[in-house]
Order: sequence, then C-alpha cells, then structure tokens
Amino acid sequence: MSTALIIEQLLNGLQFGVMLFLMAAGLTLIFGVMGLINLAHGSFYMIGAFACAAVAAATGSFWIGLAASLAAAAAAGTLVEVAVIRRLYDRDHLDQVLATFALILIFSEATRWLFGSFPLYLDIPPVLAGAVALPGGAHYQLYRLAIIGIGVLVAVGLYYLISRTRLGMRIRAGESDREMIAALGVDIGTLYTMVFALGAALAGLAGALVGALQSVQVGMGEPVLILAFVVIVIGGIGSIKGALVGAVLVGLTDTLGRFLLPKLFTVFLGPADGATTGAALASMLIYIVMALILAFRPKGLFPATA
Amino acid sequence: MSRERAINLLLAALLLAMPLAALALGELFYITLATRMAILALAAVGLNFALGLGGLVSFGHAAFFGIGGYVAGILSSHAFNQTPMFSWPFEFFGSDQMPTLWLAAMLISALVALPIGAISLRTAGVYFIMITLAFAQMIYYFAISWPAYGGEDGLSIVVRNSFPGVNTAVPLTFFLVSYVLLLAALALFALVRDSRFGAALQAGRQNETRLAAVGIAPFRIRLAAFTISAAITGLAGALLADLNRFVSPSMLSWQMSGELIVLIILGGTGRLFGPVAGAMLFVLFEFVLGGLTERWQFFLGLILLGVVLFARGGLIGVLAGKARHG
Amino acid sequence: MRKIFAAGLLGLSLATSGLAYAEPVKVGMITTLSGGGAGLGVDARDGFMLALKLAGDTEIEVVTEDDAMKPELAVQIADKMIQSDQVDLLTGIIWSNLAMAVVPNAVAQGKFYLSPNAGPSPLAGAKCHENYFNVAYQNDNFHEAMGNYAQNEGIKKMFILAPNYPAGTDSLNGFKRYYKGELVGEVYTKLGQTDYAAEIAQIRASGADSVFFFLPGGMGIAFVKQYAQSGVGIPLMGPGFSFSQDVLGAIGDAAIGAKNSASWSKDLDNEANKTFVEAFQKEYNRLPSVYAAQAYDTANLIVSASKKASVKDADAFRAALKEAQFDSVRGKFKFNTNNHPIQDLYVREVVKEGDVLTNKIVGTAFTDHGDAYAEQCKM
Amino acid sequence: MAEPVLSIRDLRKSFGALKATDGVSLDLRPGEIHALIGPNGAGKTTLIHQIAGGITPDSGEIIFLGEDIGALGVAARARRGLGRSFQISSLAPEFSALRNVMLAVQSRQGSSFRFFRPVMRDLSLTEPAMAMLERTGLASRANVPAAELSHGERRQLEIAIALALGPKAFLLDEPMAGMGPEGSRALTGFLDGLRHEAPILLVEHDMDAVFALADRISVLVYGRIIATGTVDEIRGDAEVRRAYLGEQP
Repeated sequence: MSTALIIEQLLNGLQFGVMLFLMAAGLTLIFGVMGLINLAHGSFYMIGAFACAAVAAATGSFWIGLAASLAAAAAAGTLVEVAVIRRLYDRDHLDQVLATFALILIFSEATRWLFGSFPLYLDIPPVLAGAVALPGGAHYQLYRLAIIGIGVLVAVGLYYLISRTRLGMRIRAGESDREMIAALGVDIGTLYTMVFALGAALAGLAGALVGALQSVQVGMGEPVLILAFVVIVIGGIGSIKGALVGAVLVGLTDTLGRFLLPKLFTVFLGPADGATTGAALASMLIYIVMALILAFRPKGLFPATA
Repeated sequence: MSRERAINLLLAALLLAMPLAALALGELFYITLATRMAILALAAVGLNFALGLGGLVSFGHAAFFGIGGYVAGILSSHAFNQTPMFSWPFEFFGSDQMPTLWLAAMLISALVALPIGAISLRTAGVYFIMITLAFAQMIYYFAISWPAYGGEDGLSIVVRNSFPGVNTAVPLTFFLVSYVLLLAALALFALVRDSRFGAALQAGRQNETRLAAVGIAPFRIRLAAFTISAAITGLAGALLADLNRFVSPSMLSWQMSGELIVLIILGGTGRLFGPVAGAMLFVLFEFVLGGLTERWQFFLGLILLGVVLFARGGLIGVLAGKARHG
Repeated sequence: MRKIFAAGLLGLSLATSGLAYAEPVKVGMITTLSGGGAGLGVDARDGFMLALKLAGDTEIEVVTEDDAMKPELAVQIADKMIQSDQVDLLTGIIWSNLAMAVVPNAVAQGKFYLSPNAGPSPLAGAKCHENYFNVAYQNDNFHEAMGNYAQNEGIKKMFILAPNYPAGTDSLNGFKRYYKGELVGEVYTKLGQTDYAAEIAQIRASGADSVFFFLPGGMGIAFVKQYAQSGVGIPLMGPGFSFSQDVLGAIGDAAIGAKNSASWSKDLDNEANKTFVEAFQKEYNRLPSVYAAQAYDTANLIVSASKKASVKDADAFRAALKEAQFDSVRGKFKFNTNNHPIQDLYVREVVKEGDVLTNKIVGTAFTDHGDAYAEQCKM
Repeated sequence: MAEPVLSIRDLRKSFGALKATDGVSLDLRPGEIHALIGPNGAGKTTLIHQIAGGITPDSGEIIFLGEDIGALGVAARARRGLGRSFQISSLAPEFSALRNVMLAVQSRQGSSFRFFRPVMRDLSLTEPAMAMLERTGLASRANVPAAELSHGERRQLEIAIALALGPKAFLLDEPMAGMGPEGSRALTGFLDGLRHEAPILLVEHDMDAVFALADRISVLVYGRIIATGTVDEIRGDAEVRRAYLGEQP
C-alpha cells in the first residue's frame, strides 16, 4: 500500500464528504430554522442533476447547466415551500415525514414523465478534465479537487452569510425565537421561503456536480438523502459546523472503510471470503459509527442549543 | 357506542366481508389482497405501540418486520430441506409449524429490539428517528450481503407453513388466521392502552418531565413498549413471509419503515384502528392505481399529500373527530 | 361470409389433423416501469409488444403491471394476475430477486413463466421447474463469456469488481470459472453505490492488464464515467449489461472501446434481427437493447408455441415451448435440459456510429454454450 | 431539634462563566415551610431542579431522609418522596385531571408494568386520585383534559398530583404564579395546613404569601444564600433589604 494511494483515498473521502456537506447544509439549515424534516431534499438533488444534464446537452456548456441547476432547484424549492411546506411548520414531525415522503413520489414520477425512463448524459467540463500531480507521487482528478474547492467556498460562504449578514442575523434569530423576529418586523414567511430555496439550491448544486460523475437518473436522490440525514444527526441537527464535520467524517469513514476493511479481512479469511465480508462490514460501517456517536452524544457532536 | 367504536366495528366487518364476498364471486385474488391488508395492519399495530402510544417515531421498524419474515423463512427452509440449522447443543431442524414460527419470530424480534431500543432511547426526537433508521440499515446491508439465505435474492418458502387442524394453503383459511391474529393484537393494544403501563407510556409521550416527576422513569417503560412493538411487527413479518412464500431484504429497507409509518398516519395516529384503516386504504390505492396507470406512484403521492394537508388525523380522525382520553 | 369460411376451414383442419388450434393465450407481464430501473423494463415491454404486433397475433392478450422493483409488489401482482386476471403465462421480470420471489410460486400453481431477463442460479439448478423457461440466459453466462475471452486473449493480470450481493458474487464466480490468470484485485462494492473513486484508486495501483466489472444500471454508468475521467488507461471489459444500449447514452464517449459480452447484438447478421432492429427503431425511435431483444424473442416463442398447442393443455404447450421453433434474433437458439438457453455468446465492442454509441460484434466467446447448473436440475 | 428531612450542603453549579449555584447549603426541617426568595435570575429554579434531579450539580451533597440522593434520577427521587410542582404547569395535556392524578397514585403504589387491568375501572387508583382532587377543589373538573383547564386550575392540579405521591417533602416552585389575589389567598390557606403532612420548600415571589406562610426564609442572590432566618429576622436584615427588598441604606 503506497503513500500515494493513501493520499488519494483520503482525498476521495474528503471529496465525498464535501458533496454530502452540500446536501446536509441545506437540510440542517431547514431543520434548524423551521424545525422541518424534509425527506424531499433528495428530490432537489435529482432536479439539479436533471436540469444541468438537460441544459448542458442543449447548450453544450456545463457551466450554463450548472447555473440552470441552481435556478431549477431553487425554483422547485420555492414552489414546494409556498404550496406545501408552509402548511407543515406547525405540524408534528410525523405529518412532515408523510408529506415530504409523498413529495418524493411526486417528484420522481414527474421527472420520469418529463425526461423518460433512461438515464441522462452529463460529463465534466473539458477545463476540469485530467488529473494533477500531488506531492508523494499521487495523481488526483482535477474535477474532484474542484468539488472540494466548491465545498470549501460554500462552507465559508455560509459561515459569512450566517454570522455577518442581515439575512444571517434573521436566520439566527429565527432559530432561537420565531416571535422575536416577527417583532423585529421581518416577514417570517419570506425568510422561510428564502432559507428553503437556499437549501434546495445547494442540494441542486450537489446533484449537478455529482451528476457529471455518476448517473443522472430517477431515484438518485434517496441514497444521498439517507446519508445526508446521517451526517446532520452525527453533527447535531441545526448546526452548519456539525454538518461540515459530520460530512467529512462520514465521507472519510465510508471511503476508508471500503478500502481498508476488505484488505483487513482478506488477511484472516482469504481473498474471496475476506473481500465479501469486508465489503459487507464496510456497507454497515457509517451506520455503526452513527449509532456509536449517538449512544454517547445523544444530540450529536455539536448540539445546536445547550 | 361512540362514533369511533362504530367506525372500528365497521372497518373490522369490511375487512372480513371482503374475502367472503370475493369467495362468493370467485375472485380469489381479493382474498390475497385482504390478507395483505390484515398483515400490514398487524405490522402497523405493532408500530403503533411505540409510535401511537409512546410517541416513539421508529424509522426502523422494517428491521423487525424483516427479521420476523426471515425467522419464518429460515426455520421453514431447514424443516423443508431437512438440514440441521445447528447441531449443538442439540440437532435443530427448524420448523414448519406456524405457532412455533410465530413464537420464534416474536422472540427474536424482541431480542434484537432490546439492545437497539436501549441505545436508541438515549436519544429523542429527530435523533431517535434517525438512530432507529441507522440500526435498520445495518441489518438491511447485512441481509443483502449474507449469502447463506439468499442475500439480495431473498429466500423462498416452497410450501406454506402449516397450522394444526387447518389447511393454510386455502387462501380463505390463511386470511382467517391472519385476521384473528390482527384482532388479537388490536385487543392487546386496547388493553395495554387502558392499563397502568399504557397510562405511563402515554403520559411519557405527552410530557416526559411530568412522568418522571411523579416517580416513573420513562426509559424502562419505553424500552418495554419498543420491545413489545417489535415483537408484534415481527409476527406480522412471519405472516407476510408465508403469504408471499418469500422473504427478501426489501422487507428490511427504509422504504418499508416509511410505509409502516405512512399506514399509521393515513389511518389516524394513536387510534386503535388507525393501522387497520391505513393498511386498507394504502393497499387499495396501490392496487387500484397500479392497475390504472404506470404513473401510479405520482398519484399515490398526490393522495398522500392531500391526506396530510386536508385530512388531519387520518381517515379515523376525519370520520370520528378528535381523540378523547378518559 | 369469410368468417364462416374460415371457421369451417379451421374445423376441417382440426378434424383432419387432430391438432389443437391457436387458442387465446393470456399473458401477464410484470416488469419495472417506474423508479430507477424503469429503463430496462420499458425496453423489455416494448420489445415484447413489438413482436406481437409484427406477428399480427391478436390471440395473445397481455396485461402489464409495474413492479416498481419491489419483490413484495411483484408477488402481489403475480397473485392478482393468476387469481383475478386468470393469466396462463407470466413474463417480464427484469431482476433476479423479483424472479426468485415470483417464479417458484407461479409455476407451483401450474402457470408458465418465461423469463425475458434474469436467470438466478437456483432456478437453473436444484430449483428448476418444467414450467419455467428462461429465454434470456443463466445469470453466469455473460460473465463466463468474458472470462473465457480474457483467458483466450492471454490477459495476464485481471482486476475484477462487482456489487456485494448474490448476482455480484455469481458474476465474479462465473468469470473465474473460465479465467485462470492472475487476479490482482477482487473487490465487492456496496449495492447501489455511486461513487467509485476509492475502487478506481485501487485499480490504478494494482498494475492490472484489464478490468472486468459487473455493475448493473446506474452503478455501471457512474463507474465507467468516473473511470474514464480518472485517466486510468487500463482497458475495461464487462458483461453486456454494463454497456447495453439503454445506458450507453448516459455513459457517453467514455465507453468507446470497451469489450463486453452478450448473446445478442444489433449487428448480428440474420433476417429476424434485421427486421427487429429496423422495426424497433421505427416504432420507438431509439435503438433496442439486449433486454428488448430478449423480450422480443420471448414473445415470438409464445407465438410459436401457441400455434402448435393450446395453452390449456399444459403438457402439449410445454413441449411446444421446449421445441423453441421461432426465428430468434440471436440466430440459433435451443433449450437445454433445464429449460435454459443453449446459445452463442459474443464479444462486442462499444463503437460510435454517427452520433450514436452502440455495440458491434468483434468475436465469439462461446458457441452452443449452456450453463454450469443444468446437471443439478432434476426435471 | 429534629433531624432535617432535606439537607443541602455546599451545592455548586456553573454554566460556563455563570455561577448559578455558588455553595448553597440549606435545611428543611419536619413541619416547616421554608421559603426561598430572591430576585429574578438568582438561581432559585436551577436550585430546585438540582434537588429534584433534572440538573446534575458540579459538586455538593443532597441528603434526603438521611440518604445521599445525588446520584439518583428524577423518577427515583420522586419515588423516595420528593413531591414537586413546576413553575410553569407541566401536565399530561391530553389526560383528564383525574388521570393526571392517577398517574401519581399509580407510581406510589409501585410497578407500572401492569398491562391488562383497565385503570379507569381500578378503584385503588381512581378513589385516592378523586380524593386528592376533592381536597384541592378540582373534583368537579375531574374529567376535563388538562389542556382545557384554566391557568389557576392547572396550578391546583399540580398540587393535587404532588399530594397524591404522599411525599415526605414538597418542592413547590412558585405555586401562586399567575393565580390572582383570590386564588392566592385560597392556596395560602391550603398550604398552611399542608406543612403538617410534609415540610415544604417554597419558592415564591408573592411576598404576602411568603410572610404569611414561612417558618423560615432563605434569601438567594446571585447563586448564594445571603441570609436565613425567621420572617422577622429577614425583615430586619440590612443586607437583605439592600440586596433584595431594594431599599437604600
């Protein structure tokens, strides 16, 4: 096992984590500010990917596609917030789970209606093709480095937004006291719509970025959704910092688990059995980590309120 | 008789009438459909102990549903093939007797639920929802990659298991077996709800601080409820395995956990017959819409959304009004 | 008037030959039409319907329902089709786990099941059944073909990769059954995994001469795209599913040059296939996939059998199916003792024809290939 | 002098830099009402929470009936006889007043792991609960869900529940809050008789009630007890007047 391979795997874990962060940030923000469990967040991821693929195919430009993904996901988010989500803030979590579960069914089938049953094509932009050499003899794909970069930018941007801007001040106020910000004269309805659209746009961005790496197809959002929930629960619901730490933790755990566990078990069980046993354990690993963390920190690593 | 009780009786009668009518009309499939309703209702009654009475939103009950199914599948496959399941401390060849399978399914589900509950109940709210999901996912991935009993391909039950004195291969008989178990579970639910245990459990859902302040620790009450809940859902899993003559990891998937929750909300959260109403509606929607259009999931989504937004309290809530606690 | 004449003629032929005439056959098609795997089911359904249309056969009635890739739902639909719609014959299932859920039950109730895809090993071996006919392949076939190809090509070092579930382990076992060179890596991934950076890094470091992978559906699309983007130049090979027509569009040019195995290809040179490919393109405005081809054959097999025997006479109908006297788009086709195909398996290469990616045959991996489980089948 | 029922020794609790409880010691003797007063934010409720078990102190001892209960949870302390009412009513909102009290009776009788007998037909639960409602004047509202009771009725119900536990000591956190003069006067009379059943640690802002009821008063300011004594002693204490009663020297 060479140093280069280990560096590459660490970067892979980081990149996966950053992608999860884009999903988890919106999810945790929506929960923190509005107290809403949104199972349909994976649908925005899917919408972003489809919008990017369709627009990139039509215009030939990945970048226009990327812009379209942000716009489409934000628009879908706004629409959903105004038409449905708004009525759910005062309901208990159960109603929210059912309603957003229904939204998944609607979005998935509607997307299939529009785009057909076959996966769409989306490739990385030519500018970002190829790999760069890293110290230690490792090579790493430029596009994945770019994803890491975008994730860091988004994290910094969110930090700035929340701690330094008026909108952020209102978001923070909304987290602690809905009545207070109403008293401040802020239109709480507009604020919620904006937060929801922002979360949706981030999910759409993640979908578009990942769509170029993976398969743009109906149902792509749900596995990521589950992982994003794992992330925000590990990090502490409502905490952006927690989402970042949780995402990187999950990304690294999953990637290194997949890489190392089969090797480890091969030592004891031989190549075929070791590979399957290790892979089985690797697929359970993040859930095991999550259960362990919650068993000792029932409110996650960074509980939002003391 | 209160309005809710009348509706409950009506639902129970409807569910019973459906296969009888089907038999009279020679439409045997509707017996299968009714059996499916009864079994899903039973699974949801199980979940209702935790969710409806205790307010414990378990997003991992598919784990127990699937475990029940696998216990039935594994034991009966050993009995069918006459291969020993284990040979120490004694040779055990599984079983194809439903009562044995049911007991085993309930016992194993409960045994698995105990540690899961003990860890999960340290958390609350969304954390509880998600940690139960995490445990179910662990079991799901384990089942997929465990080759001994079929992995992702699942496990077939060649001949439906038997129940002393009746022929379970006859669809109506198997329906009646499931139906009686459903009624028994409902009776148990009603008893427990009105008992001291039920009082403590429901008080814990309404106000945990209050429950502790009168000297009842919520943890043990909830753990017991979670375990009972798992056992009943496990029993339903064993029945579903026999209905489908097949079990697979999809019974353990998070979508299945979601469906069980959906059944309860659709029928009416915390209501005795909520799961029954929910299961009947859901299976009916799935069946009718699935026959009409391949876009049936779209319309199912719209209907579910409509129920949440405009029919609060589910079907029973709409029909019987707000719940009253004595 | 003509009707009466026809009826008279039919009566005459019955009286003289004593053969059963074409009685209506009711077919229940359970396939995946919604969710992530819908592309395969849609292709299978379209191929099936096209065959019936071209055959001009109005005696075959088809009821279609969506299984949404859920085994429980597939079982429920099968029950409904058997008990309520009273179908004679079931077909359409794409996935092995759904087939395992439906097939044993259906055949135990005296129905026929014809598989247009998916051939899990138990159904080919110990759990085979006289009413179960697999018109597609035994699950291992394509992988065996690729293993044989790799062996014959003299490839020294292979890296092999599949998801960690029964079809995945079967796949790699099938490959290893014929490939005897060195395995520098054997990796099982999580089912449904979509990011393969960690595995690709291992491939890069492995020093393999070629990579064999089996990743159906979206997993394969994701893997091939990421593999191409990573710049690891080691040639790829896989079973035909990984480079089937339904996914090539989404993979893009990254697939060009990849070798893959299948029992069918668009450019297979026979009359039936030419008709099929042309008609499919005309009807649906896209190229057919292997799933469409297999379903097309399945429908034609039913048509051929229903002309020879009444479906109500199970023994006669079964015998008629077994004869497999239809013009297969695969050229030659016959059934083994376990009702699974004996057929040629080809090695294809992904090429670009104009703007469209597709496969063309570059060699033959097996001729008249059966499967490894037939001898376990006691029928 | 009799052995104290409840005795707190050098209790400390900090939240970050804030010392909410800074070395508090106090006794509750048999038959007395010991009032705990102090300005808002002095740490009264935090102190009650630590005694009841909701908050774990950083250091110090809580001795109840001769036993250190510092390691026990809320429920265990309640079972040992700490009857408590909350500053803001904390009830099971869907349950009727009667069922709220029955819960306490059930707890006092022992195990809640009884699964079959309907509670509403269990006279050993309903009768004592009804008796408590009668004592607190809520009998006519027995079947009304707690959520539909008036504010004052909820305060009464809190007391009824605490009573039903048959406690060895009461912890009452502002029982008069929001009651209005009429209600306060009635409750004052009621509490006056209660001290002979079990001593009361009373947190209260209503000074009329405190001066009328208390045998002793402790004054809590910034997490410290600055004075303990009889009503007259406290009234005459210069430091208390300065720190709390707001008089200029």
